[in-house]
Amino acid sequence: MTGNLLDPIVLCFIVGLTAGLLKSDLKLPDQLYETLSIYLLFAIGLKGGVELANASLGAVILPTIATITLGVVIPILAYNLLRRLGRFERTDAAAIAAHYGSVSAVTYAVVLSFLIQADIAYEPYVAVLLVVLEVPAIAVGILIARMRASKGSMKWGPLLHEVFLGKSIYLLVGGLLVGYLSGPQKIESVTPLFFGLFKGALALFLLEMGIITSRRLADLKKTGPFLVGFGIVMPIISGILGTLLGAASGLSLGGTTVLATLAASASYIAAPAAMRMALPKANPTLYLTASLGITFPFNIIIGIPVYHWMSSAIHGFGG
Amino acid sequence: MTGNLLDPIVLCFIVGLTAGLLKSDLKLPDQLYETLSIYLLFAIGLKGGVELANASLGAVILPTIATITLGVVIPILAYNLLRRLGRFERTDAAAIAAHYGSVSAVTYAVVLSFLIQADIAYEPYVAVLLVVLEVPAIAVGILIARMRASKGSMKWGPLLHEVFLGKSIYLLVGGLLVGYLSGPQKIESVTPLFFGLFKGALALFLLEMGIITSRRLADLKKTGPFLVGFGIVMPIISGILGTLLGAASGLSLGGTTVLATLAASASYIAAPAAMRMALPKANPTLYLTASLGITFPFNIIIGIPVYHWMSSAIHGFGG
Amino acid sequence: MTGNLLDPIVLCFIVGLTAGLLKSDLKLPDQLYETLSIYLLFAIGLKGGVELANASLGAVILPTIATITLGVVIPILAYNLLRRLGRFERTDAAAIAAHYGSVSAVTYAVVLSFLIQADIAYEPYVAVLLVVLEVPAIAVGILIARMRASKGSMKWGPLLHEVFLGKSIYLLVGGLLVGYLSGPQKIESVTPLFFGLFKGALALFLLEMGIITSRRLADLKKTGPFLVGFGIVMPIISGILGTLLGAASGLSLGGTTVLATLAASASYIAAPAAMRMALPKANPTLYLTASLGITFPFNIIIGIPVYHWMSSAIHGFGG
Amino acid sequence: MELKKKRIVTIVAESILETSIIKDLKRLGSKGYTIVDARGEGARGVRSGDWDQNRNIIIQTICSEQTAHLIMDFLYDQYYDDYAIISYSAEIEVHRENKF
Amino acid sequence: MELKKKRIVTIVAESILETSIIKDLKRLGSKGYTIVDARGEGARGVRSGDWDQNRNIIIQTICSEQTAHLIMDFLYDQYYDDYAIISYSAEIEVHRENKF
Amino acid sequence: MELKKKRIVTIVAESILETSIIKDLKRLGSKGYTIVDARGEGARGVRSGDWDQNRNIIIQTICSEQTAHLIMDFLYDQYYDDYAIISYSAEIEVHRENKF
Ligand SMILES: Nc1ncnc2c1ncn2[C@@H]1O[C@H](COP(=O)(O)O)[C@@H](O)[C@H]1O
Ligand SMILES: Nc1ncnc2c1ncn2[C@@H]1O[C@H](COP(=O)(O)O)[C@@H](O)[C@H]1O
Ligand SMILES: Nc1ncnc2c1ncn2[C@@H]1O[C@H](COP(=O)(O)O)[C@@H](O)[C@H]1O
Ligand code: NA
Ligand code: NA
Ligand code: NA
Repeated sequence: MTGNLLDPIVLCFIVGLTAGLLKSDLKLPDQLYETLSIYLLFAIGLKGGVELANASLGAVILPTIATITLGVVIPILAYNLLRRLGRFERTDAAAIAAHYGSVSAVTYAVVLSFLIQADIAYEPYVAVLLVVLEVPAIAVGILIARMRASKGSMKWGPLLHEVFLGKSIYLLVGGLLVGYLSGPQKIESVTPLFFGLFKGALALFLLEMGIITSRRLADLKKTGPFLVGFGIVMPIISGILGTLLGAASGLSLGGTTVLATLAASASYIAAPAAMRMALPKANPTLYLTASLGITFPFNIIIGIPVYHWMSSAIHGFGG
Repeated sequence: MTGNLLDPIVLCFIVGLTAGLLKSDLKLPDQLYETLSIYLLFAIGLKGGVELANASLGAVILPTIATITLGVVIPILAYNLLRRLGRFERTDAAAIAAHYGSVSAVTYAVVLSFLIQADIAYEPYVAVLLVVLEVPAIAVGILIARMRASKGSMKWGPLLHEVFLGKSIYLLVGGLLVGYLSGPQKIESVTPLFFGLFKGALALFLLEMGIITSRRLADLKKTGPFLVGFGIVMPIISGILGTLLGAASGLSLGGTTVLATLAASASYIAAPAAMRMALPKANPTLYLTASLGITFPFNIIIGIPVYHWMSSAIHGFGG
Repeated sequence: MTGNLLDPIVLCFIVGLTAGLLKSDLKLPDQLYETLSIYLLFAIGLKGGVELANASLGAVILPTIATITLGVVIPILAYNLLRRLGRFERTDAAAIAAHYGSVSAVTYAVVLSFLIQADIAYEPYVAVLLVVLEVPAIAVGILIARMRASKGSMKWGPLLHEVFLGKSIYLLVGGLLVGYLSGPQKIESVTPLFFGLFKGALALFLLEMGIITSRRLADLKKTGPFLVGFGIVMPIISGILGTLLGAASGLSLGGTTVLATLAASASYIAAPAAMRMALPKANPTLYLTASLGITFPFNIIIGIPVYHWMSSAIHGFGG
Repeated sequence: MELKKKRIVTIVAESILETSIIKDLKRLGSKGYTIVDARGEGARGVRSGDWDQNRNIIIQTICSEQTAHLIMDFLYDQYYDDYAIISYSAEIEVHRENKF
Repeated sequence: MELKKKRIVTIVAESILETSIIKDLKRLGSKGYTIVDARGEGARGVRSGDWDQNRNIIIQTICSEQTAHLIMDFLYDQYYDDYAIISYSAEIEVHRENKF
Repeated sequence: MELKKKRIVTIVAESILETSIIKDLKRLGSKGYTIVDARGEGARGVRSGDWDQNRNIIIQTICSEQTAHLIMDFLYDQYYDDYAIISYSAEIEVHRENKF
């Protein structure tokens, strides 16, 4: 916990958060934000692709199934919580649910660096799980919202295009391919930029994320207390599901921690863009505040150590 | 070939190209594009300047003469092909010819990394040839277009200013000087940024170039089939000329490959800017599509291995 | 001297300066400028924070007092020179004085790299002196200008906010905290970006600063000869004061050189922003031209070696 | 040389609408447009442009009085309920009236 | 659908004034604004936007004739003497007249 | 305080023309200008602003009716044949009429 709190990337997030809360005029150039998020997504893919070389296809199957299951179960669960307990409108509930079913690549990057710091090994193909988990929940969310929605049937074409060719997934998959095809030798010439600087770039990005998060916190009064609770309870529930399915599908302690974190993380790139297109009536303030304002910081600061603890528990129990 | 195809920088170019062709919304921030191109030009100069320390002035003379010759012969050759076979208007033909006589610094960077990968040595002063080859063709192109052009005599002042003080040449020369004057010891403090990250930055830049290239491809229908053929045949011809003059002027296998690639490469920074100013009547769609849409990808993916093969042939033959 | 002149970062500054004077169209993207200045400020703080670990609180006290003294004495001195000899209006004189009392973080970065190059040791807490020296002079400058200024009493609130939460100080202090709390081990994961690339980034930034400086030189005719003299004499005087107080407060040769340089440097981030808010009637052309157009280049190229020489003299004398 | 009267329609909208609005403009008869990145504030809160989901763009198109009216009405029906968007129309003078 | 006449006030000013001008606009009754980064030149010299101290911004606000007049006059008194700033007002047509 | 009528000329052109258009404006009597980076589409195709050769800029200058006319005509003769460029003129109201 405190160990995690004293990690430079977490500290950078807090520095950014504080800057925003204190209304400092500190502001990263918007194109730097874009550059860093492109860099991080591509580098994550690249790293995953290189590691993939040492992965046996067979080993990937079970965890992938587990991951897809999470991608379908979590949004349905989230939707029902939001509707029944939270009394949210169908569209809003569905849109929020989609965010929690999908993933945050940055949270994934933070959990990996957490594991490396603690040097805990993880399966070489976890990046695949990241990619796999990004999409299904978005589809589920939209389907839920559309069920017996009077207003004309929707066009899936542009939406699928938006999702699969959107910045987020395209860069992850592109990176995976480049990394996999180049292989460990040839990739070396580009590693100083894409691997060597990775953690520093992550720190800088989290500084900016801190500022952005602080802005979202201002919207909390609009969104009400239930969403705050949901933003903390939901990732814990998803984290538990992720831990169980991770262990069940034979993932190591590290791999289980990663899957738990992926399950617990909420998307803030792919999902918001898709929801804005497919469910324009859903109020962005709700899903953005929940995902970015509450769940993201919760996972970075508290969640990850907790999911690691859960995984240790189940693995200690298992073995 | 496949070796080259599996190099991360080439793969990045293909990923970018595909993104564009699939109409992904992936788009690098425009200021990142500018930053990378400034960085690459300056780093290329810097590296050249440091290497220059180990070069003897005498050795540079012959290759320089060979290079200037290429800078004059290639545009004249290109012009006649475009006029006689392509039936292009004088101004358009002259403008396109200027691009093919001049050079692409990025293509130069790619051939160097190709040689380093294959660890083939090259002369320490090749960066000088890059600079030398950039200008003459631009002047030749303009002269051709202006010959007995009725409409008033042109102002060379602003144009020379534009060319010699334009971003491209100024950064290359500036880098050369800084690298040369600092020397191998003092430069070390800045090498992590300018040399260590170079290939990674090149990969990122090529990702963006891929996107830009894909846009140009859309213009192919406007420009017609001849230009497509020209964009592939012309670099091969120039590559052959470069190989011959390179070997003749006593360059090593590596140096010959570099000169051949320089000859084959078409400018897309200095030349377009100069043409837009000096020959406003020339249609930019033509020269940009040829240079960026066809010749650039051809050189990156296929050309460089071919020019290397040519040079090996002639050197095998020679010795 | 020539040694310093051949340092890549100084050469980069000169290349930028020349680009501007020759009216090259070279121009770094504005967001790159912002990114680099954010990066440099944060990295400076980070480095200082890590070094701080090895500092004993007791040792910091005397030098801090010396530094605050400089922050109060220098602006008063500068103000009187500008009023009595320069015949400047009260507000203009006060605003310029505030700039010379405050500091330039980039100049600080250059002197550190100068010392490292010459491998001269310096106290681990010099970054604290940088932060400490930034603020007082700004307050002093404003107080001087406000003394018996008829027009209503000013609001200090927003101003203090502007100064302490302004980009410059917030990033330095934020970096200090992150560096100090993470400590030497945990910080390692981010050092490739924040320490490894530091000097290269500094070189790139100085290239841009050279361009900006060249623009300011154009204003010299407006500002008149006195300000030129002041921009060179004032840093020398401050440098002497810094040397004396540095040695007196028991700083080493390196530490004294740093304090002398801090004293001699003129602010161009915190002070201009604060002056524009607090003393809108002060003419920015005057303080920006003096600080950026004259003193900054003077310190980078000539000043630092001179202050180092001064410090050596006094330490030679002392011991 | 004499100048001709035309209308310019200016749209400020969240950046995610860019491609779809451009399609609309072309379909409604606009022959061109100019886009600038922007930030702002309105009924839907502050859009400070510092990350993907809160960027605005300004789209301007010069067209005939009638096309301008079509565009204004279409945007009103299509986007006003669900998105952060405003638009307004103004009178301008140009050469080459047939170009627009 | 019928369009209603409103005014748009455009302010070009040095970027350091952003927060304070926004405060002013709200106080004077504007319900929103749009901002774009800019550069330029005028009586106070070239402001090329390449570093903190010489950036400009363009702030636009759509409002009633009367508010427009208030804003123009206020800016004149408050900033014109000391800062690089200009402002102008123009007529435009909008839907949703109550929004502005 | 009373507002005075002036004209604002807006030019959208490929960015390479920046320096030369600025020279023209000054020669024709404009006392200042404001520039914003832009992208767009028109008769000469899409100019998406993602690299050097396809950036646009928007240049605006406030001036007298007569200067506005001079500028519009000059641009027409000088650039319209060869470059991606449009320009238009509109009526605005300002304080400090002598400034413009
Ligand atoms: N009164 C106004 N004047 C100028 N721009 C406005 C105004 N109201 C809204 N906007 C712009 O339009 C965007 C969407 O407005 P809204 O839907 O009211 O949030 C805002 O983010 C502003 O950029
Ligand atoms: N005549 C003008 N037309 C358009 N913009 C102007 C004009 N005069 C000044 N500006 C803009 O307003 C800013 C401040 O003007 P000034 O206070 O005259 O220096 C300049 O930097 C320009 O961006
Ligand atoms: N009808 C229009 N409305 C707004 N902007 C336009 C229009 N037509 C052209 N433009 C802008 O002017 C630039 C040059 O136009 P063109 O010469 O027609 O390609 C385009 O890239 C657009 O940015
Ligand atoms: Na999730
Ligand atoms: Na060539
Ligand atoms: Na000082």
